[in-house]
Amino acid sequence: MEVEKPVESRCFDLQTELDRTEGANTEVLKAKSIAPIPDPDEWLEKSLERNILLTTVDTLVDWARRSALWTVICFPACCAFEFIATAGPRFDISRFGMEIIRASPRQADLMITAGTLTWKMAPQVRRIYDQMAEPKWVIAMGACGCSGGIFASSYSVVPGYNRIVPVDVYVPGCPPRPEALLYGVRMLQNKIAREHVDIKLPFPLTGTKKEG
Amino acid sequence: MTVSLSGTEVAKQIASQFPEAIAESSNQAVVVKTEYLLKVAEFLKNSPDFDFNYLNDMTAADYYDYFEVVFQLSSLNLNHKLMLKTRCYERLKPAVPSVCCLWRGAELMEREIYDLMGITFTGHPNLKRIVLWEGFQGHPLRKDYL
Amino acid sequence: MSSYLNQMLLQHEASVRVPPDWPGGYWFHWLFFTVVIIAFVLTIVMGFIYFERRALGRIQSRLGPNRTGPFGLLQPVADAIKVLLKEDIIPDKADKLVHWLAPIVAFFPVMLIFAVIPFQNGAMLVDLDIGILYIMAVSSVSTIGIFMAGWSSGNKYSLLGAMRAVASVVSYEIPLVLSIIGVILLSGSLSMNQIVIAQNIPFILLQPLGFLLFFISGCAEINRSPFDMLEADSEIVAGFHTEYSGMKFAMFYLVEYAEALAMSAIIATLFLGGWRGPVLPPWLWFIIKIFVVFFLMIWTRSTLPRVRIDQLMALAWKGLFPLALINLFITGVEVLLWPAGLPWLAVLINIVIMVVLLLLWSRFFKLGWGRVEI
Amino acid sequence: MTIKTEPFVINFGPAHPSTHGVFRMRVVLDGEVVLDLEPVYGYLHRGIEKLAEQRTYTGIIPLTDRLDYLAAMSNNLAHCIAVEKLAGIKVPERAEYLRVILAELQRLCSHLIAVGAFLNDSGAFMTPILYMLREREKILDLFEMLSGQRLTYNDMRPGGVSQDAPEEFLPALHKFVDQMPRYLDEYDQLLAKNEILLARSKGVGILSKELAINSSASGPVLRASGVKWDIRKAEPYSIYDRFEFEIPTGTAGDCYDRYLVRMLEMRQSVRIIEQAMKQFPSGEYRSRVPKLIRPPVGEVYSRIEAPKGELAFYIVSDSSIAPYRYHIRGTSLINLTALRDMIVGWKVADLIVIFGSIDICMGEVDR
Repeated sequence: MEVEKPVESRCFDLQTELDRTEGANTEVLKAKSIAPIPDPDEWLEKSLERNILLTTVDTLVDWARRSALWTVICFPACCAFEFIATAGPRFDISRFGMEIIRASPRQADLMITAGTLTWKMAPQVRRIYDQMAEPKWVIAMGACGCSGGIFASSYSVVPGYNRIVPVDVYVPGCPPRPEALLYGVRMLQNKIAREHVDIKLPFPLTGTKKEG
Repeated sequence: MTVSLSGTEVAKQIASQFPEAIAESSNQAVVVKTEYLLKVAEFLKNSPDFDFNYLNDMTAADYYDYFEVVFQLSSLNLNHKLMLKTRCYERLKPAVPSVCCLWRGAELMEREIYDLMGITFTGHPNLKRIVLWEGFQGHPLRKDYL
Repeated sequence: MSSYLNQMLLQHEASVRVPPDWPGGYWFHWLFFTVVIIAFVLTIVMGFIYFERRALGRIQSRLGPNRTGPFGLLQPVADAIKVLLKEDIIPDKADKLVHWLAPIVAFFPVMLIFAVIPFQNGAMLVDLDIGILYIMAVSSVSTIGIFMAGWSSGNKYSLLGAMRAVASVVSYEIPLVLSIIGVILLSGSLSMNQIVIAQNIPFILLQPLGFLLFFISGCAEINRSPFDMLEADSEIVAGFHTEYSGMKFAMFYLVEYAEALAMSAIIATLFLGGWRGPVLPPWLWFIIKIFVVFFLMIWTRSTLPRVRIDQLMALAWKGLFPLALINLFITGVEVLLWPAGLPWLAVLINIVIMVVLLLLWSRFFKLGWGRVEI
Repeated sequence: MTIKTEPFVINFGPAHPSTHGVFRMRVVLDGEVVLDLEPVYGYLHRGIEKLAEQRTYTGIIPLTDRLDYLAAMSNNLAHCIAVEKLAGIKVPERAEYLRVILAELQRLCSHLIAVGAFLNDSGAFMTPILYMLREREKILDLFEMLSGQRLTYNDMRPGGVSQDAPEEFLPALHKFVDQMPRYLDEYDQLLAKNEILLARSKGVGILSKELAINSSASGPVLRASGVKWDIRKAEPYSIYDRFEFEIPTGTAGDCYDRYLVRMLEMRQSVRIIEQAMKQFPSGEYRSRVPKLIRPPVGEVYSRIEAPKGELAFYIVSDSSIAPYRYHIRGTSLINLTALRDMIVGWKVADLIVIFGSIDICMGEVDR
């Protein structure tokens, strides 16, 4: 029996430097993420300042933002299939205008973190989050996303996405049912509906200056 | 129905070829010495009586005194199977010859054992960490990893 | 020399036939139609987005957006507002100027196409004598914008997408033009308006093969599925606009649908009798026909897998190009036989010829099957 | 004139739309042609083998659910069979039939996703997978009747199943089994003979018979290469020797064969379920098993035919309540051994199709 020889010409070094760099990145991130990042509500106003929008049409903007939440692809594990089921015919997330799943994080608004996050994956998730354009939201889906779930005690699992990225809505369950995810999305929509843009002007509008 | 070959029977046949190769044999498994592993494996694969052309699985277990590398071999043509083992008594730098040259399926299994159990496979074409990142301290599946 | 130029300009003025009943003359006409075209494109593109998402939803046995506004009609509006208000990111490694310029370069030519599309008898920005030639000239310029986007983003996926776009557009230009020539032969004019007037029998019946070739190569030209190589979601993430966000991404999104609209409008004009039709007002007929053609595109998109880049080329050069030549030859013979205009008998003949040719080609020409074409 | 070109390295994954989770490939491209490829694993390594060493034999079942999360029932079955072999537990008749029905339903479920994802990767925009999700939901309803869960069932126990089938289960199953062949016909009508699909997948990514055996491929991947090897026939576990079914095999070992084998296997699964329903006995659904199982000292290697291939557990017991060593043969991981040989020389678009046709599940690749 003749067995085909494996393709010989290898373009990669077998002991790549790249692996070590990436491993080092992981270690750095692991050392940094000791405490959870607090809920974005606490510093949301500050982040919105970056978005220059001198207008009083909060209602319109919030309406638009909450009715067109495009999801980025970040589906590490089991919950992904509950997300896909949510996108499927029975639960049909497309009713909310969310069936557009952007592969490019630049064009997405919402990260539904479906599944267990490992330390090896953590830098990549952080990168996806950083690449997303403001305003952006995160739903931590599943027990693993909230706290690490049944894998929390493992040596390679991040106990909850909030160590890596700020999370807006937590949807528990292992995995959460599609109804639960839809409820989470509704919660997020309610949260967006409450948002308003405050612009700190460099000068007071009325001449009076309040003291104390 | 797959016949599970008796370890002692197989051990006799192996011993007729390589008299010193067998370390131990029971009904379930054959334990060969590490230095004879490649020869025995080649014999098992190529001899028409055994024809073990398929490596089902390969794993390792930590027994404090030694590491045991376990091969599950089977023959798709003759439909029988065998559990082959080898023991590695070195704890600091355990090394076992790689069987990649015989069964390519061993490639990823050996990498996994190297990563999680810390056993080096000499002769493996691309032995590096597979599931954990470079720079991870220790080998998690060892019993002394906390 | 200058007198020659003057003469040319005068000729050009004469060729631009302003409808006599329009008040205010040329400038008012120009202003009016510019506004109309921009409004038309923007609204129909929104309609397209809504229509595509709903139609895709129905085809995929789900509902599609229905929560935003009545029947979800405001969904594209919400999308538009949201996308426009998103942060605009320019990557560090991008070629800033080109990155900024690309959406504009891609967007402009698409709008230019609509200058010669008749919405009604004579209702168009300019009734150019060489209308269809002008469209062919202008339509492929937006590829440059796409290539600029892919090149300047500094992203390898973008570059791959842009390369694919250029390759496909360059090779599909030829069957596209060749399949139009049949129409030109039948109508005897290059002017879009005259082509519509000449269609006593819609040209889809007289030119069934031409229609098919034009539809396929048109889909490839504007990169609709199954030829959506340049932003193949499952392969190269988002293709050339991977690094675009906010307003610029909205421009590309607009270009994608405006191109589809332009192609639908051209097909409706050339093959489906444009604004002609009984009972309903002509402009409504025109829009209905546009949506019918666009529905065909949605249908193919939701059903067919994507072809590979080399198979795409092979299809153009081995499949469509010879067929277009044969089609051209047959049409020429028919025009020679019946110089006064083709009778209904020609419809039957052409459909039979098309079926025979397609069967022959599907017999002898197969894509792929383990071969790499180039 | 020659144009100077140089290859460039591109990263597919770990968050890429069609790497089925978090798989990553470093690919060297010359234009569109793949020159070399290096898979990077481990983005979903959760340490299940280590966690299992700290849990009881029943407590491991939830962990096995999350291995190949598309086929949780099969994983449960494999684990339970291994523990039963180790501890010598007998399983009542009714439980065996229930297990077979569940395992075959799970195979349908997993293959639906596999085929749908493959077609989606080849570019049919979402439509096939959404149609297949529609039928998958019907299977999930049946599972929900039994276990109350949709994805991670935690339903089987050493010595039977956790709870008996409710009264409505059999009629519902009957209805589903009647419908399923019609749906399978519908999928065939949709794309099976489509010219573009044939062009994309026929002769692409060929895995030869010798290489398939040598690289320990299993399941549909092995069978598509023309090896008639199915553990349900070769080493019948549970009660598979009582049913009549065929092993569909391919000839060429290309992507289309892998797709076709899965489609045909689904029909065989329906056939098995039909037979099992006819013979379905009454009686106990679980034998009496102590809460904390303490198997005698020993080891067992027990394998079943999971949807993705040979799923096996190697358990070493030291007669305590937790296993001493718990090893999982990750089918998906081992099927990927020959990935490089299949892909090198093809184009980027083929890379995705070939990868999709292997059908992996990241939970099982990295464990």
